[in-house]
Amino acid sequence: MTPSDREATGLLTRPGDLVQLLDPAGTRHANPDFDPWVADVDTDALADLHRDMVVVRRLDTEATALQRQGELGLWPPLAGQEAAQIGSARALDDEDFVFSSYREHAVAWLRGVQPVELLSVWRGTASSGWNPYEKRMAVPQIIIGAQSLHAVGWAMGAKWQGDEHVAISYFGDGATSEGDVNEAFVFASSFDAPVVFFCQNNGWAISEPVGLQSKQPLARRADGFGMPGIRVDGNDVLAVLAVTRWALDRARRGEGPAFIEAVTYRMGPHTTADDPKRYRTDDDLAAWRERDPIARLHALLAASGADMAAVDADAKAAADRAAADLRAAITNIPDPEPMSVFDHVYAEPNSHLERQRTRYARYLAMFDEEGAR
Amino acid sequence: MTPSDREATGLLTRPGDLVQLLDPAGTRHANPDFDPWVADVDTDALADLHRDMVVVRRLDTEATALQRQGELGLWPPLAGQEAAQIGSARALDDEDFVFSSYREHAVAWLRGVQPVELLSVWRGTASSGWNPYEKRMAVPQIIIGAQSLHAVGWAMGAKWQGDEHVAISYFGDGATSEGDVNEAFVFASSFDAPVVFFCQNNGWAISEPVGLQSKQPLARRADGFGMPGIRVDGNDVLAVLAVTRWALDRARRGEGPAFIEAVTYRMGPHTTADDPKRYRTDDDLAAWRERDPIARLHALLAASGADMAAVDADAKAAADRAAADLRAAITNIPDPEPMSVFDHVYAEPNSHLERQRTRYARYLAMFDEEGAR
Amino acid sequence: MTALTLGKAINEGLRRSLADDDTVVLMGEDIGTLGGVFRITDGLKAEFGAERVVDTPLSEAGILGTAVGLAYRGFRPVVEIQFDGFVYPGFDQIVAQVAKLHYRSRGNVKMPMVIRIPFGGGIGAAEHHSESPEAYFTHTAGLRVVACSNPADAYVMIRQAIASDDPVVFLEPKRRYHVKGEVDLDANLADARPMGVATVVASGRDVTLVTYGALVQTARDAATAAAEEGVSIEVVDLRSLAPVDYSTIEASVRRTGRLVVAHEAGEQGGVGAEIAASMTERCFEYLEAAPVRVTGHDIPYPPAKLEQHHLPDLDRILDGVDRAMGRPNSLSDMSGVEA
Amino acid sequence: MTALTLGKAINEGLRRSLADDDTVVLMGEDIGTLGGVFRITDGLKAEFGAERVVDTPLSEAGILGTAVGLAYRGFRPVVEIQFDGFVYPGFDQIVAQVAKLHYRSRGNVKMPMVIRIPFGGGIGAAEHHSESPEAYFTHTAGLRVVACSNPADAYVMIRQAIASDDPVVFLEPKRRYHVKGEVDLDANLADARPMGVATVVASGRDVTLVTYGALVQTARDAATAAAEEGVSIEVVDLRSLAPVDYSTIEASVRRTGRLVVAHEAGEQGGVGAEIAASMTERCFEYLEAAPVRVTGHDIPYPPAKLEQHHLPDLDRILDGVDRAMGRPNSLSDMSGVEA
Ligand SMILES: Cc1ncc(C[n+]2csc(CCOP(=O)(O)OP(=O)(O)O)c2C)c(N)n1
Ligand SMILES: Cc1ncc(C[n+]2csc(CCOP(=O)(O)OP(=O)(O)O)c2C)c(N)n1
Ligand SMILES: [Mg+2]
Ligand SMILES: [Mg+2]
Repeated sequence: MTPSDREATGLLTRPGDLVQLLDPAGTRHANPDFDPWVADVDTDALADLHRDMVVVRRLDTEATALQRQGELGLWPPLAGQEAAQIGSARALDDEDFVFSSYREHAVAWLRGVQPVELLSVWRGTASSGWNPYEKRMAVPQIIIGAQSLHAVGWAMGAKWQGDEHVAISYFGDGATSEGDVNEAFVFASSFDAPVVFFCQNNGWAISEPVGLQSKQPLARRADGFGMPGIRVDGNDVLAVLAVTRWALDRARRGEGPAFIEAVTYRMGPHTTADDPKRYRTDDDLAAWRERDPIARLHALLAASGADMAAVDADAKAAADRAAADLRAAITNIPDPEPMSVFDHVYAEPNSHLERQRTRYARYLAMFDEEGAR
Repeated sequence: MTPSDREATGLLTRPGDLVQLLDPAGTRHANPDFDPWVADVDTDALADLHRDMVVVRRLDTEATALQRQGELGLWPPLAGQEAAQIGSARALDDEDFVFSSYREHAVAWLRGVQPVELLSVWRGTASSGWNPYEKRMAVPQIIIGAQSLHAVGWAMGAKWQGDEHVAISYFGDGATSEGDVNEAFVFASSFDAPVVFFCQNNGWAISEPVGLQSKQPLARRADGFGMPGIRVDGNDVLAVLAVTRWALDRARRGEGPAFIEAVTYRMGPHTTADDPKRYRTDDDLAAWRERDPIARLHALLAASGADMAAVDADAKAAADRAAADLRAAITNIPDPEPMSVFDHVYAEPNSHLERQRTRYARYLAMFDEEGAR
Repeated sequence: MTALTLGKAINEGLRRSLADDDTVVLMGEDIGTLGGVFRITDGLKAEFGAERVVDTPLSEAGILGTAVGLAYRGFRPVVEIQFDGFVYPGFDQIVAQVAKLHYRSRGNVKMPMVIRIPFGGGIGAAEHHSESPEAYFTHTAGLRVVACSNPADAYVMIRQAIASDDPVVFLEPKRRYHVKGEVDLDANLADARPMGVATVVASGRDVTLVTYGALVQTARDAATAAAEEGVSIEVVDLRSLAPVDYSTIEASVRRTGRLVVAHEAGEQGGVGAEIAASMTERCFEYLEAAPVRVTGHDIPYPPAKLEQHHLPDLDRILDGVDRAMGRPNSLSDMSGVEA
Repeated sequence: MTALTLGKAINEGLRRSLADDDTVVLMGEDIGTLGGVFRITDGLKAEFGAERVVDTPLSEAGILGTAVGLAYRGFRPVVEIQFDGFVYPGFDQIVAQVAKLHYRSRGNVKMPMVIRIPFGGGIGAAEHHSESPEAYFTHTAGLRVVACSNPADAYVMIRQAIASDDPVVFLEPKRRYHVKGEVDLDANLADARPMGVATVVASGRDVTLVTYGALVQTARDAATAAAEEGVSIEVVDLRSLAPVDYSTIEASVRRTGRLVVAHEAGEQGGVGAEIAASMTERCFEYLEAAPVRVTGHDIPYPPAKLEQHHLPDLDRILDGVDRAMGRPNSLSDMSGVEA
């Protein structure tokens, strides 16, 4: 590690340390380490971040509603994690590459993923929604933690090929218990890979509180793997933007990986199939409602004399558009062709699969002939 | 974590910290933290430790020779790691349970494993050498790191059953990169399991230097998992004994797991099949010859006015006996019965295996009838 | 007799085992407070405590590896893998440790572990939630593999699996969790049919149809449908996938001379291949036609809207029966087709 | 033509691929400075550098998972698993990621990865060093699985595997690493036999004997021995285990009417089950006897001194041939035996 990292390691993983630029009341606090990283964020930029968060929250609400209406098979809500996802995704360069889990809808949105692309998987019509190379975002990962290794491998290749782009891996608090994630730390550190580990600690792994996974702030895990770990208020979009920019920048400069623990909260169920009442009380939620990521930015904007009528109107208009697009999208998702079940298993011809495909085509044809049994 | 742990965590993982009571020259250095843990170790006890190390080094040399003579299929020498293994194993209670890798011959020796039991696996006559419940030592593990989880599970059970015994898991520096080992840390910490992780950092994972696995002292890995990590001079049997006693004691008192990194060196090849010349030079070895674990204890004994003639004679006699037993053992290891290949696959009757067994018995019988083809 | 869903029957079987034997401990993700994502362990943590019904950190290798350590000291761990597709991170602990330790320890160390896996598709789930990994386990010496298909069997088999001194992979047909059936909660294990024995659930003369798990019901429906067409199908619920109860199948095939094996898992190297090969070895001269396999395609599990084109259903099973009967079917004149 | 050992032939194939294509990168434990425990990558790090021939940390999931990330950006990673028994910690990355990503990404993301595994026994090694895990991979849709048996094939097939846009599990018969054979180093991939095509390595009239890897040589020896007894064996080197080249086997079986499949892996759910079942489906009416499997027992790999009682050898293969020929053999009147 470079001395600067060592410093970083010492500084940034001091337990209890939580980077916060904007407190729940919306008051801006100076932070010599990280203010420079958001010096360019003026009122307009703040309004954009506000709009982004309002839009993705609305998208999330709409998608949840679509699931309730039976239009989607399942939906994992991001409610409460808007700042963590918008702040970190806004910090990325277009060419950086995202390896996410299943809950990063806001990240996908900022990567330009379209409503149809966002919903098809959850509707069950496609195994993935978009071309990873177009959006610079990999197929979202359901196997907990597996994508962290993919991000590291991508980053190792970036370093070997001398490309200055960075990989960012999103995963949850629960994922930190999986071997893959820890092995990803080992490889990233060993190869000084330009990768940022962005852990959204939303307090829960389905019904399991983060305390079951670790008795230590998760950010503290990083130091032992030779990289800086930093804890940030995950509901403070400005702080998230700052620390992610810091981590991306040092990775870009060849200083290797960093780990970010964004402390946030999953306000909704794990997925629409989950019933949080079985494992947490409304009081748990109340405390976090006080720390709403959108409200505090709204307060800051108001305090900084922005034209709030315009800010709100703009956000609402954008959210309405997005919501309308989403609802429209659902009706535009055709069911897949039966025989497409065989597509893309292999990139090259495969005699065994061809035979099964032929046989199944004949099977379906029999029905046309004789009419369904 | 209890405050004492937090202290420990702060204190014991300070980078660079290396617990050493006995320096390479054999000079005893005071250590307020750990002297109390070896206060009972008088000259006789030191002589015993010396004898143990001389004996296991001799056993190792003999076994290596037996392999060269074709009596063993393979042998993974422990040369250089005598202090790490003897010091830690001497710290154990009889009822504590050991989960080791393939190189802990000295630990096995102290657990009462007999020569035949020690050699049969390496001769290829049996899949394991001893009854784990008799020796309180599990079947040695070849799958790197897998045993660390077994130790944690055993310790979880010990806690649930209110038994005061502790599990100790031995593994190497390379093993710290495996997911299993990191998951073992997670479970141990989460369940406050009475387990001690004893990592022998012998500098190498076959041909790979420890630097490829971690840029950080391995002990520093522990803190992020909520347990104390301690670095000890692995060639200082006294320091190893002290820190292991300390770790076992706190585990026994319900304070949970601890991680010990014993910094030592593999003086021999990875196994008798390995050729270290391909990846390291004799100079690498030279530095470590200076830090020989036996020589420094010998020097301390001499300095502390022990009757060295007696000490040496005693050690030599014990080593000669052990070596003789080992050589005698080889001739007492019968080749296994052909049909025993089917024994113990299942604990209960299994129709499929019974059929295969019957068929193979008939197959062998055919030869008796017709005489070998 | 009590009417219970299959899920509830397993829950009762687990409750009974926890009550009868202190060494039984349940481990898994979300099985405690939540009662499991399928609620199979509902209420058990409240009744037996957090050290008998253990919510673990999120790590399959961790769960299985610590379970091995617990078995080392005499526990009978019952591990829940949340969904079939999540067992692979723990594969090494299963194949290299759980399955082999009794052999490696020369009989000294028993591994009386049960690995519960809700398996199979048909619930419109996301990827990795509908897999049928059984063949990976039936090919692994040292394991026993069973699959239940109805509440009565589920209640008895889970207890038999827990009582077994060998490690058992216990496959639960998740899409049948809510199907009800009569269960005798006082069923006495001693009198119960051993889990290694298959059951003829419908007798017939013309074809022997072997399957397990969720498809057993589909096979019965197929038998009913075929009866109307004058074809008499004998349906065998395999129950034990390793070892397979060949005597029962053999007795049936010697009468019918025709065999169809159905499962959701892919064809290539699936359980059906083993049964077809073994039955051909055992009663070649009794076979009137080649054994037929009706299986999922050899593809990754498809998106939900396509699963009905992947999973064997009543019609595909009947197509297989037609083939076994030498009647026109989807494989007719495939001989022409390459490969 | 040059006389090379099988191990050296693979080494030359890797060298050639590294030279021809910048996106080829080798990864594994001890493959760089040491050249691999079997020296298969000997000299390659020195020649191509540490970023083309990469010594990785000790973690199989780590190696395979980072290889997936490299493939994501266009690399063709060639991963070495040090021994067959050490692939299981990486099983999830293989089954859930490597095998499925092309499908999951709807063809957008290719996984042109090669997973090299020295496999099989016969070298008197310690536990976990002699396994035959191929059936786990042939049952996994999305993977191709091949096994080489001689230097000439090894040199060509490793290059074909690397050139393939699909992930290939490349099985190397470790006990034959030192066997020499003639290799044409200028062999041009375009003209070479595709890795998916099987080879008839000895033609015969009476029985078709199918095998792969190390046992191909044993099978040839068996053919020679049988010839002396007047039995003419046709030996097929399978080469590709998934997909299987059934046309070649079928053509042979239609002539011989008898099939024997041999492998070191256990019988239950092994590759032999699939081939026996498929060939019965494809040419039932041509079969004069049930296909016979000659395999390792369904046991964990035994200690070295017992491996000769586990592995199929010439005599056990001939016993299988006797069975296929309807001559007295170890399975005669097993029908009486339970199960
Ligand atoms: C390997 C694996 N094991 C189990 C699961 C089931 N599962 C899905 S989400 C989840 C909890 C994940 O928690 P966390 O990592 O904190 O992410 P979050 O859902 O909170 O965003 C679990 C256990 C899975 N998808 N993959
Ligand atoms: C899962 C697994 N992968 C690879 C191997 C091959 N292997 C045997 S020993 C070894 C190096 C282990 O190094 P370390 O953990 O430092 O222990 P040491 O040999 O130095 O005592 C490797 C890679 C293995 N046994 N298990
Ligand atoms: Mg979470
Ligand atoms: Mg080492």
